[in-house]
Amino acid sequence: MNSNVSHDKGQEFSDARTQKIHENAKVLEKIAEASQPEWIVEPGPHLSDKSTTRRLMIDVIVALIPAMAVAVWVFGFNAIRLTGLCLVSCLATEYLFNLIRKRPGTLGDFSAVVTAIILAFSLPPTLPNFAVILGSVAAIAIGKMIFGGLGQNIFNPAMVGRAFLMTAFPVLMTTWVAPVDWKVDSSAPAAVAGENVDAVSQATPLTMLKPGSADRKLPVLRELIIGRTSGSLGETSVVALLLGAVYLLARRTITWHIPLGMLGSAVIFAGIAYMAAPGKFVNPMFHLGAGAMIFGAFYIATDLVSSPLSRKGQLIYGVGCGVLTMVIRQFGTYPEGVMFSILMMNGLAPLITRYTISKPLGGNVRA
Amino acid sequence: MTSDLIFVFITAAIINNFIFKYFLGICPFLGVSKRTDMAMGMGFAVTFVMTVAGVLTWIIYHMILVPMNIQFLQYITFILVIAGTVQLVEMYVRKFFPNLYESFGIFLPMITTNCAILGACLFIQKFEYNLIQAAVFSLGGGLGFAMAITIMAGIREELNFSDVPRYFKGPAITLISAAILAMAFSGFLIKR
Amino acid sequence: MLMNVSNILGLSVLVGGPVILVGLGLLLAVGLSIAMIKLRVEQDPRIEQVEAALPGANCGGCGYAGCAAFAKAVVEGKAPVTGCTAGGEGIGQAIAKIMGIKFEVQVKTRPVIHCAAFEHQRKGKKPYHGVQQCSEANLVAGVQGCTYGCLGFGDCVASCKFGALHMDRGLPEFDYSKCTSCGACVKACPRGLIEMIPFTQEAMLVVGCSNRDPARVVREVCEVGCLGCGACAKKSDVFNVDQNLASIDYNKFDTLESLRSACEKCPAGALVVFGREKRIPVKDVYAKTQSDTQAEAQSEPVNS
Amino acid sequence: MSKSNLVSQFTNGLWAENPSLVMLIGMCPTLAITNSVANALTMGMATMFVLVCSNLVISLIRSQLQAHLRILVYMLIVATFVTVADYMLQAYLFTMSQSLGPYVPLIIVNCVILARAEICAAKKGPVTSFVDGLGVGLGFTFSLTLLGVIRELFGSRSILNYQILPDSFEPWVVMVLPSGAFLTLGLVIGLVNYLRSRKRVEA
Amino acid sequence: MIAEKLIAKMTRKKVFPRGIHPNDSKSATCEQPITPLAWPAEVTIPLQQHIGAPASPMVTPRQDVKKGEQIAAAGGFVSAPVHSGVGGKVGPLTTCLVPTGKRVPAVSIKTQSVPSEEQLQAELEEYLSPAGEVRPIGELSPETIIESAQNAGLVGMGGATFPTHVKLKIGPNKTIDTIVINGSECEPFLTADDRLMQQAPSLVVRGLELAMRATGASRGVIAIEDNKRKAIESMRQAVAGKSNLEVAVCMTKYPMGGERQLLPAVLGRVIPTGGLPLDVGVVVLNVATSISLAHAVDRGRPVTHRVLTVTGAVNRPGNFFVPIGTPISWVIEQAGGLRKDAAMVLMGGPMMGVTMPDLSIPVIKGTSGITVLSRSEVRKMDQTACIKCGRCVENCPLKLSPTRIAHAVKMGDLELAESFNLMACCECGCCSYVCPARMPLVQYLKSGKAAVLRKRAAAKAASTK
Repeated sequence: MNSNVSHDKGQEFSDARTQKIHENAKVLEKIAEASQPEWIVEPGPHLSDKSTTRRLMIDVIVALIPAMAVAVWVFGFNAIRLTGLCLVSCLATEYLFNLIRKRPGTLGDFSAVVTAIILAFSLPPTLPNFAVILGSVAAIAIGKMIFGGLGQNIFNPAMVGRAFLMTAFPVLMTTWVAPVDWKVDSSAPAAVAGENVDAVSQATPLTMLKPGSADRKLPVLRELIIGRTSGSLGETSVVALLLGAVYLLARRTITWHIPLGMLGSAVIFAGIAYMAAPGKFVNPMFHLGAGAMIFGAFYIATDLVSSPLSRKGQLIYGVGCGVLTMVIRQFGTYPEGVMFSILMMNGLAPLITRYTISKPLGGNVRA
Repeated sequence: MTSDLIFVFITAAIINNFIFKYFLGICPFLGVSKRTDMAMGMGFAVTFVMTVAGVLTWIIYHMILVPMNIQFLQYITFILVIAGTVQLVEMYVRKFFPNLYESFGIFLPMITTNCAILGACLFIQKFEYNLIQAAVFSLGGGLGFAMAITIMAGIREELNFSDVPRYFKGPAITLISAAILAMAFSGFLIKR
Repeated sequence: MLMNVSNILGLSVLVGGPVILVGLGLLLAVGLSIAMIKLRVEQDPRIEQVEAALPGANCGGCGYAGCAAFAKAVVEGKAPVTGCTAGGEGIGQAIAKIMGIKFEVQVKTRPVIHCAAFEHQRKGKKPYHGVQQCSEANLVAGVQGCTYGCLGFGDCVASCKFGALHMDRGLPEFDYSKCTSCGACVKACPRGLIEMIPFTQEAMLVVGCSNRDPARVVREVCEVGCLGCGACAKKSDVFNVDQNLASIDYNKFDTLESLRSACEKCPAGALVVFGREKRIPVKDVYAKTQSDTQAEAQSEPVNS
Repeated sequence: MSKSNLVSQFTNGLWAENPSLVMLIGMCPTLAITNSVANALTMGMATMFVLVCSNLVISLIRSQLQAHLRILVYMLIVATFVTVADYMLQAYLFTMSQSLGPYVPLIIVNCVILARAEICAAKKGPVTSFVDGLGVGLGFTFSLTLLGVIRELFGSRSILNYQILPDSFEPWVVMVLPSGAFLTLGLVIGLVNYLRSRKRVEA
Repeated sequence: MIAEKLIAKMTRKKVFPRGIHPNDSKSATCEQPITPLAWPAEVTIPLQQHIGAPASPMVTPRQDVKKGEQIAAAGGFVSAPVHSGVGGKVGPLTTCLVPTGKRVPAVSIKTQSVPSEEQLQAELEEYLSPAGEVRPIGELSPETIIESAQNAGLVGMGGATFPTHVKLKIGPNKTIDTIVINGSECEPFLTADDRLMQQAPSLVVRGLELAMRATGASRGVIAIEDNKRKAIESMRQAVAGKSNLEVAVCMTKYPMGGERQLLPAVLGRVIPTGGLPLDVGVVVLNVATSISLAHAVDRGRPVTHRVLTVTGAVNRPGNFFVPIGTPISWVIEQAGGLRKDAAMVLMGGPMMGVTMPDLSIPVIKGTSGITVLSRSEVRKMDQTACIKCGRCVENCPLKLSPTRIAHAVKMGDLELAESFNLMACCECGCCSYVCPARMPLVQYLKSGKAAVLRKRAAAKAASTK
């Protein structure tokens, strides 16, 4: 009988907003003791399912663990440095913002942690510390808190942070390194220390596609799937990301609409281009595996807050992300377009929501 | 030729979006972006006037000013043409299409001082477009403006539900959203 | 855009420039003037004048969608010239002048609340889980015992745009120096406890109860609720008792002092006085005036 | 018109009714040419010149204005002075005029000028209008320069092309780009709102 | 959702799109046969147990009333008379709280000559068995049936409490072709209808036939959720051989019992927003209402008792046959008393039930159950900001966007809320159930609806003035 009632026993009440509940909990204690019970009154429904905001966020964090492991394997200490820095600065920014606005703390909902990890995973591994911190501050301050905090931002905070860095430091943000070769210099302190002293610079698979790229030695699909290529921290390994994605889908934290829309439209777009001019354009499967396509489709575009409300809208939104990404990749000057397309569609999401809101069963209320 | 026109159109509408690249028409962008339907009305009014003005000024510039060698009068003539056209169109619409006026005409007086229109006319002469290109350019620019202002209106309607800090309510948060949108638009750099 | 210097000296410039400019200017001026006459849309100029006279707060207290809509309604005769409650008499007079109507001085109406039970005087409160707003709590049975009285979550305070309301021990307190009588609080109260009454006096007597239950039930849920005993009505015809609840006929209301004997009969304490610094139970008012007169009586000999 | 009135008319435009930070008009140049302090200053000066001259002229002819033709007349007067300003810039500050590009002619449609013409010049005497133009123009120049300082400092480490920040400071390219303009202005307006509300509380 | 549709197609079960699947928690009471409840020392019978005008009392204090005697007359056409289920002495006229949160006038009766256990059992058996000699359906005119229902004080006993005679009286321009008996009982915990269908199937059928006769409908459908196997079985036997009657098996899904979900699922007819089942030619009756209709017509028996489930944190959960007006505290006492961890008492089920501030509140005609939730089951209020996850939109059985409406109501923008079809909401609670941010969405929607109605009433008053 208890199974269908939401109640996290181990849950700690940390923030002030739940103080009221604290009091209510105390009242409940009293009720048990008192002979004349004080019956709780509340509006219905009196049951709820188990999902909470915090659980949704923790699900995303759990889903990103495999990608984190691969990131450490591929990029070494840099992976830990970037993630740690992002975490600390994102959480600090959110904390300070709440302090200034005299609002109860919101670190407990874990949304800042998710933002930090996604931001870290979308940065080039050798990005200097000051830029990482600046990006985190921009992500939380401009991307989220200035709009009012969790649930009220229009744009994905992590992508705002990355876009800020991309436009502020275009050179740093497009400096890529080859994966760490553990066999050769795992003992060498430089590799462990991580700074780009010994790191070998290497173009990402997508950069190689652009005209004027020095080495057009495209990696084979297997390399893309495992993820030992250069690129942003967490986006390289398709298999690790898919593992987490399956977890998210199974937990119903995300639905299939956005990823399917985005990946499907990207494949169709790339496929048409490939069939039209196979010499000029590459195999669509390559586009699927390279760059942030998988990462974006399952972890960034599916951000609940900045995507449309209705399922139909989400499908449209996903298709928009996919098409815009491929437009930038194939016609634009930038090699990668996932971030730009997602930000663009974030901007369009309110309009999509507005025009895809379903009519009630039985039609609109007659005036 | 066609691809060239398409390129002119896309450049005007997206890559060099009047708002996010040239900052033209920011005043209505901030002022009339509170509701989606109003923003659409404004967007289409601007598109209409911009196309008409673009073509008219091209004709005046190339048919009158250049042959008579009095290009230094272009600012004055352009603005006179725009102001006159707008006022005539407004009166006409108000008299004969009162319903249309309610939804779209009320924006017309504001368009006279919309720098996007004059800006478009100046850019047309600066880029030395021919008449067809001029028409396509001004149409694209107008639609780009309409798109930007409608997106912003959608965002602002959504922001009504948000707990934005008091001092950032209204124009400030709109500008910050515009900054992020400008970052997104900057990704659409397309080399010819 | 660059000018060739030699062009400036050219004949076409000297002649053509002014000609074109004057020609274009003339053409447009004539065109616009014709258009002005031909395409004129008649609009009553008074609308603009009325709108200019209004405060422009767009508070909606008049019941119209903003000041412009109200101005239009006034000119069309759909709204009274005194309709702008936020602006007060001055604006009413100004509008009346524009409209050419003789302005009648109206008694200022102000909001009062028909509940006088502070939080500790209400019985049967239950632990309530839910949105902490009156409008929400009103739909849940048993948030407090009294089903008529103030819930104390302050929806009225939130609705006031002028900061004239604040909560004091679970009841709203009105600051009439800030109040513009816009009536927003009247609409905000889900239980309809707030009413606008004419303030013919500086301080007005108000029945601080809305409970229409029998006395037994009222005693169960409230310490100060009106029992509907009718003691006041027996003493003065200003009071009426209907369905277990007393009410005051403000047309007959004269002064506080004249109702003294009636008020002193009230066994409940539901009669309160509004218009002083804060709400005061009527008995305290009389007690105070009594002690004042006593004090005066005592102090007088010393002074003289 | 008393002296104190003139002073208040002047200071009004500087802060209380600052066109771009408070009234939020004349935004195009505020965003477009504030990527460097020099540009911002030049633009502010040019606008002030046009504003003062047009205010003066409109004020002088205000009794002759026809309601339905007045916008046209304003435009005509403003466009004349803008043409003058444009050619002056081309003659004396050619590179600057190149970098400002079409934004100089766009002064014609700067709402600040039309707003002042409608609010002040068409109703008040030439002296008041002149002082008003001066105040508003200075206020406009001030806000432009403020943005210019912020953007140039972070965007290219310098102010008026004089390097301020050390070489170790990586310039934030975003600040000289359009998105930086929007961002800076948004944050500055938020800050101004905050300062104004504090002032109001104190007053 | 697609998978669900497929399964429904394959198993020929009826289903509606969207909605939720809470744990039904019915195992505690679904095997408990209905037992009669002893009379309490005093009953308080509210005079407004229905939608419409309150009834006016017909008794005076200290008067003696007999069991089944009428104590209040209907206050209008949309109203219902009230009868006493016990015999005793009328106490002073008083008021009492009803679940809507309002106080209404009531008659309290001190019970006298309390029947023995055997007498109670006999009464229950009579209630569950068909009348010995009944007039054939054909001999009864629709008017007689409607009049009997009206005289018996029959109201919708599923909880809506709409007077049944009003429902059965079809206007001249309307035609009814189908009567649906709503036996889906989608609320978790409740099993009263389930038991009634198992123990008195022939009465349910008799009520259905009477309703068909009264409205001129040619088809009768009994809709039952597939978690009530025995009820389906017994109803199938009861309708066997009657070609115009059928049993429709629905998938277990909340809120299957809502008219707006039941009719699309069972008949494929969508009720227009703001309309009634009447608009699509259907009248929906609850199982208990159907039985009461049969009693009203065949025995002239008024509505004085009802069957309800007492479950949750009580010591002996079960289904009871209770005189109307019995205080909840007495009912709970008879169900073995409260468990120690009881924290919340609900009239009705946990989804749409109403919390009881005190236990002196009486059982009314629309009370289908009393659910006591324990401390661990009480919903936690750890509310966060809406993260726009869209679950409420995905699960709303009426295809509304609850979060939008709730935000609009929160902002006080009723016009915006109305443009999102606020008034179409049926308050089923699916949105609040699934919300991960724990937003009290239903409450916002309810208060928004109340505010709109207030506004409309004010506007109407102003226009008539």
